[in-house]
Amino acid sequence: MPDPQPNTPMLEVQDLGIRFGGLQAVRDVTASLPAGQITAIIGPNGAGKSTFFNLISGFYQPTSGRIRFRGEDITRLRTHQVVGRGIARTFQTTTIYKELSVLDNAMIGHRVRTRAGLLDALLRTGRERHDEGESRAGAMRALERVGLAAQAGRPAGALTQEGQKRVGIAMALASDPHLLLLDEPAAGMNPEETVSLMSLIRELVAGGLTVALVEHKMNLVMGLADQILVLHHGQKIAQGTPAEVSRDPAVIEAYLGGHAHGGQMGQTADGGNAHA
Amino acid sequence: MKPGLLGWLAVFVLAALLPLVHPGGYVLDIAINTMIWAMLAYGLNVMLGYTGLLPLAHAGFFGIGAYAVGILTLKAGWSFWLAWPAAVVLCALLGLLLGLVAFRTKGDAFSIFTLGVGVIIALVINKWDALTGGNEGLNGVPPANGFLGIDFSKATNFYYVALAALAVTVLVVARTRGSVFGRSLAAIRGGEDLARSAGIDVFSHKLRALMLSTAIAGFAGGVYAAYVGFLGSSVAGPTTTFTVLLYLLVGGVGTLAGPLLGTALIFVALQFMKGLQDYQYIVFGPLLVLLVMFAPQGLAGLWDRWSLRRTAARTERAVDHA
Amino acid sequence: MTIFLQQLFNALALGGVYALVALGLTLVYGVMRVPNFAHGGLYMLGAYFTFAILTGLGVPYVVALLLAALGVALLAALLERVVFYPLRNAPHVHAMIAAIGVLFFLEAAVQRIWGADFKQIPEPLPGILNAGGVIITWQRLLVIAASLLVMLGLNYFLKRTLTGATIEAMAQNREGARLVGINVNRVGMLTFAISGALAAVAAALIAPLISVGPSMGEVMNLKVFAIIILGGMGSVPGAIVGAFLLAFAEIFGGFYINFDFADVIGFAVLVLVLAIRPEGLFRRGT
Amino acid sequence: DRVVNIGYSGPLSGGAAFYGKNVQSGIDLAIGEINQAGGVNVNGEKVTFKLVALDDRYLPNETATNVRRLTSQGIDVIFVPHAGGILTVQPLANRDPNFLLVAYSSEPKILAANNPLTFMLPPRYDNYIAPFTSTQMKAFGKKLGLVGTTSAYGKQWTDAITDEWKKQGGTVGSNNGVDYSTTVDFSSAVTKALAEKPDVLFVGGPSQPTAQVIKAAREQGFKGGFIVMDQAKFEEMNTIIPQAYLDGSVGVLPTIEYPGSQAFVAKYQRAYKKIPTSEAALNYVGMHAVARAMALAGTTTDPVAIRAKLGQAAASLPKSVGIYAVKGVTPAGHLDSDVVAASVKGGKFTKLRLPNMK
Amino acid sequence: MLEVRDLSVNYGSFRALHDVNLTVQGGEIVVLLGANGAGKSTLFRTLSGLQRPSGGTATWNGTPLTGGKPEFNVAHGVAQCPEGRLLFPDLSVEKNLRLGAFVHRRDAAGTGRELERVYTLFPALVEKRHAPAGSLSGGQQQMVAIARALMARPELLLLDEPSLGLAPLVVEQVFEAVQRVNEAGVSVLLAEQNAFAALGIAHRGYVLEGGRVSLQGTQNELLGDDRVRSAYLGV
Ligand SMILES: Nc1ncnc2c1ncn2[C@@H]1O[C@H](COP(=O)(O)OP(=O)(O)OP(=O)(O)O)[C@@H](O)[C@H]1O
Ligand SMILES: Nc1ncnc2c1ncn2[C@@H]1O[C@H](COP(=O)(O)OP(=O)(O)OP(=O)(O)O)[C@@H](O)[C@H]1O
Ligand SMILES: CC(C)C[C@H](N)C(=O)O
Ligand SMILES: [Mg+2]
Ligand SMILES: [Mg+2]
Repeated sequence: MPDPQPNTPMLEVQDLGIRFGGLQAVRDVTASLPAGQITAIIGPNGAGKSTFFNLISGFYQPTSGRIRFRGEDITRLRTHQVVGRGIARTFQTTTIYKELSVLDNAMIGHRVRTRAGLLDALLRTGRERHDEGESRAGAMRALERVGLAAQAGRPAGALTQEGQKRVGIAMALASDPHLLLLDEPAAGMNPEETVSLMSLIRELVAGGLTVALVEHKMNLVMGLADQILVLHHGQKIAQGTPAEVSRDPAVIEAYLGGHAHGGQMGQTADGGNAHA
Repeated sequence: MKPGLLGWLAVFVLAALLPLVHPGGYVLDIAINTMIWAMLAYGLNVMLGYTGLLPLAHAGFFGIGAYAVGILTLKAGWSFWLAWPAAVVLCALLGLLLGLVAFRTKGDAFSIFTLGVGVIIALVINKWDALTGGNEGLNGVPPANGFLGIDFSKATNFYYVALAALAVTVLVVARTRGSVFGRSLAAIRGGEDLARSAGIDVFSHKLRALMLSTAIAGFAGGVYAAYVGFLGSSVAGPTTTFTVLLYLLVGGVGTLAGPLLGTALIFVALQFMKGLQDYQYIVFGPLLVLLVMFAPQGLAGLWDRWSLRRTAARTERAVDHA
Repeated sequence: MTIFLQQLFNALALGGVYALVALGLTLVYGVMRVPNFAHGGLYMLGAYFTFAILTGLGVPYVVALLLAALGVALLAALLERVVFYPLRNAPHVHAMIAAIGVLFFLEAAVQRIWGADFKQIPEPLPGILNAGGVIITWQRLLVIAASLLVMLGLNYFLKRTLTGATIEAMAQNREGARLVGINVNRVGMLTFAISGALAAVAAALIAPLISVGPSMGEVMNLKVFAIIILGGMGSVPGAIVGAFLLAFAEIFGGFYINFDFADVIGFAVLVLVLAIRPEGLFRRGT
Repeated sequence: DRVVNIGYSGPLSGGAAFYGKNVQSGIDLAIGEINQAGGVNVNGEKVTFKLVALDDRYLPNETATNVRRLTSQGIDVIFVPHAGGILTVQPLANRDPNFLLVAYSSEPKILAANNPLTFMLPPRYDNYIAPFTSTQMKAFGKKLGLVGTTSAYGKQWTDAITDEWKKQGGTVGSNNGVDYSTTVDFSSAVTKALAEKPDVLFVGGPSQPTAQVIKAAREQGFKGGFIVMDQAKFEEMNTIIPQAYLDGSVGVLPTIEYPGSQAFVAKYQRAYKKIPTSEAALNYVGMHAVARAMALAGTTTDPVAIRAKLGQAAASLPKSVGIYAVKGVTPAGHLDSDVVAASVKGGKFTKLRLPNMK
Repeated sequence: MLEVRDLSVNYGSFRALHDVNLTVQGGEIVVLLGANGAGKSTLFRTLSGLQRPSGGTATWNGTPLTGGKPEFNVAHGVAQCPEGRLLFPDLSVEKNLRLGAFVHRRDAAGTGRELERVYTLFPALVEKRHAPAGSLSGGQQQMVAIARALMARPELLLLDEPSLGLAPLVVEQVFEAVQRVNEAGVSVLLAEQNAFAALGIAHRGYVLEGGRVSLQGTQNELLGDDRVRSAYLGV
């Protein structure tokens, strides 16, 4: 499934923009996400990062520009079609089905790969039985990837915050995506948990997935990203490697601030190097 | 599901024996009525219980199903066995039409929007004199045609038609619930945005669920028409919807046994309360309030919670030993 | 032309009554998220209270109206305490079913106390005003004037007073409201009381023009629910606009097509508006 | 001594409850009277009665359920006061178990069903049509406006009066009928009807809303006459609106105006503190007739035998009980009584003769 | 002084806090560290009166806070910026802020002054003052929540993870703002995952684990503690 050849763009956006009434939340953003890499999107609160993700995943319809995914124009597709093409996402605040089991959550994520409908259900067709088996298998694969296979039967709400984030990721993975969008995956996690999340993301990418993530935790961003995209007032103000971006005066001015965050962010400037 | 299956078999076998004990009369009438309204409650449950949306036009579809059967058999001379499926298809198609518009609204607005549609359906039935007999109603709807020498105008025999219809309804609903499709409905109930982002075509799933649900309503309506033999527009009005909603809530929303349990309990209880004369609703009203306060999950929910607690206790013990 | 004006006045009076009843419903919905199907019952009770006070105490009409409003307000507050407060964390359907239970109870109790037959309240201002062929009864003018007055007062209360703001705040986040120091129990009761008083005032105003019966609330219920959906659930201006829209649709639709279809036309307008603007005319909120 | 249960299924809650209660009060009063007098003598046994009343909210399917319940309790006489319910349960009446269906409705279809166990109390509404039309056309003019209720019954009335009015050479305006039970304000429908400048207005539904319609018409300056459908009762309307508004109306004669009604009216007012209308009075008569027929037939449990004696029983009712100068029961099962109509002038009721019933 | 004595809180049969003891002296910033689910929010909700304890006491300057009446606690100087923000999403930012000053409803002038102050503290909110709070970005909403708590002019400010989801620059601003508020005499109890930044401005701190206080000390003691360093500072 995942594309093997790196550096060809997985996703390209061109002059992408959206207005909410009088507010231009995203404005003329042109960027591309190279296949097999991790792209981080950072920017001040309200910069339009979540909105950017919402545009890509078909939640919002852009008021300008176009989106190409693996060479295909997906600008006008609806969310489930976008997911079907291979883009999965998680939300800024953890959203999963808390009353359902972990396995059910993942199986729901796999729905887009199955075709059994109401008639299949009523008539118990071969397709229904086949799809049911497929869902289970696909969901278990996803759970194994995030290390939750052992918890499959538990209600998702009974897991820790961090566990629930993993469920969210598993749900996304179950749709067999090529591109995974993570909106603030480490929010509310302590440093220990953050580190384990980082290694999970790295494993996923090693397995061939392309990842884009929004995050305010600079240690994670700097430690993971191959490329960083900086949004401000809906516009792209910088793009480059972590090292380049963290030196960019416009980025420091708009987002990173002078110095005081050193402790919080951990090592700011030394790029791809993660924690010891 | 397996012990459940046994339970259902037991219920239906026992039900099949009822006419042997009470051949005709009041008890059978209550039983047939209970089955008809329970079917409507199952239809509603497909939406409220499994999809998480509360449509309030179901009595309207029940009415459409009933009138379709009534008009086709009485005026067009169709056989009941032809008119009935036609009514079901009609209700499914009209459900599709409703969904195309109604799913633009969300939450409570969806409910009240469909309530408006329900009122319109009842009003149209009421005003369309030429077709429906209007306010006068449709009198003399023939009973189901007999075949193989079985006379379905006899309540004892028609009882089995109703019972079979109920069995089909329960089977259909159970299959839907436990399917790939049904799990997607559960996802929609849990949160539409999340379901959408998980790749579920929310709109089309909701549409199909609504069609199934209105089809079941029409299915129940057809039985009603053949059984009662008289159709008045008020049966299609919101009061009927709310009454059935009540059955569903009392029985337990989203459960498989709930619609039948709730309908049986409330329908019978209301029959008893008729003896209270002027006080029947003075008692019934507060009873409803107490019910939603103290058994918010309904009867089937109470059962679920109880058995859940037992299994939970069991697993906890198991964990302790690990 | 005179007929048109005549119908205009009829529509204004009807719209005024609809608005008062709908306002209470939308407030309660906005604050408590309760689709209060007992609201029609409160309206009906307002009419009976007015009737009972007028015949029992022999006080002037205005006094009876105010007393009835007070009585229903107290009862509505009690209702909030006893029925809806315990259900505040339950799903909406539960509150809805409970409300229907309350409606059943109120209707049956009223029928038990006052009987099933219709009651009549004499017009406080009998007679008509003939303005160039347009005939308006004084009672209708009173209805129009009083309902406008009440609406203005309510708007002032919600938008310009802090107590009003607390009602809106609670409508949006109960716990948040508690954290800034708002006594949400008091606000909840207050909201119900206001909604009850509005319904009672509407009933007292219209009662002399219609017949008072135990089930008069059922018809009103359906209409006011249509109205608040039309206006956007929980929206105050929406309820007012929706009320007049429905009244005008019914009366002019009935006039130009057929009065027997007035209800169909009213609900058709509802369905049409929602099909075009699913969130109602006014989105909830300020 | 034996107590025999009499069944009743009617609207006891909801919008039509007042109607169901009125009907019930008539039956109740008769039963009370009979029991107080020591019951009736059936085959040498003292029999008293008890009314078993079940609410059907005016819904025919509920009527059917109630009837099955009542018959399964061994009840053999059942009163039902609405056409839908009556037509629905008529086929049940002569099945197993059979029962005597006492029908309070003026719908001609009930008789047309030719059901041998139906006993219909009120006069057919079509008796009123011709005399109402000729009276009002003569008094006021040839143009009729329509603002009747749109219940099943009201629509039939509207159609019948339209036909008759045209037949007698008048013109009929557009139909502005509204549903009296759901309309909040009648004045707009009245405005529209009056715009056509009718001489006579057809109105009617339950008494109270009918009074509101008449009031709206008078207030808007209508000077012509009213044809009032039989469902509305003058004696109830003039408690709401000035008697002067009713001047120039034709409708059914108030029960109080019948010579034989004094005893009944006095007793009724004592018991219920309200004016009795024909709803109470006719069912009162009907219950008395049934009791007497049981005595004559010598059985309380054989509906066929009781039905056979109804004519004789009705004809032998004393004047104070028969109220409407009851002559008997037609072979079709219709109470043959002398119900009359009236026109109102100067607050006085003038009787109108009705043509003989078919 | 905030004095928490043997405080226990149950959710049904689950005990979220076990005999917690802690104090905040007048004018102090005290940080509360703890993993997800340690009970920080539970403690805060209890101190605001949203949650009734099953045992123990909590007092602010001698006034008991455990009466289950949040309005009483706010009126007595204890305000909270809660987890999840709990804003009034359809009301304008400014109305949200004004409602924050509900307990000072008789003092319109004071509320006006306070409004100016929070706008200077969070300039980003000025241009959004008439926008519905719910339409703001996550971070902007967090600012509204903090500002709303400040509008109550508290003596003790409870901040439950105020930096959650905020951009680094804003986190910096928030911590600066907290320091400034504190310098004006307000005591602060601050729950944070962002331990480094929090300890940077705190005088003292507590570590909550599984509903119990497992560690306490001054800023430097905690910064130097190995367990804190590995679990909360990621070093
Ligand atoms: N549905 C919407 N309607 C109106 N305005 C919106 C909507 N969604 C977002 N906005 C506005 O768009 C801007 C960008 O919001 P967005 O959520 O994308 O920010 P963000 O970069 O994700 O910020 P944060 O880091 O705080 O999450 C904000 O000003 C927000 O108020
Ligand atoms: N309303 C509730 N009902 C039952 N359990 C609850 C409830 N609220 C919290 N808990 C449980 O109490 C424990 C403490 O929760 P609390 O929210 O106080 O933790 P926290 O330290 O604030 O965590 P976080 O860092 O995730 O905000 C957790 O195990 C949580 O699951
Ligand atoms: C009280 C609220 C329901 C009022 C609403 N926010 C409005 O004024 O539109
Ligand atoms: Mg965001
Ligand atoms: Mg917390």
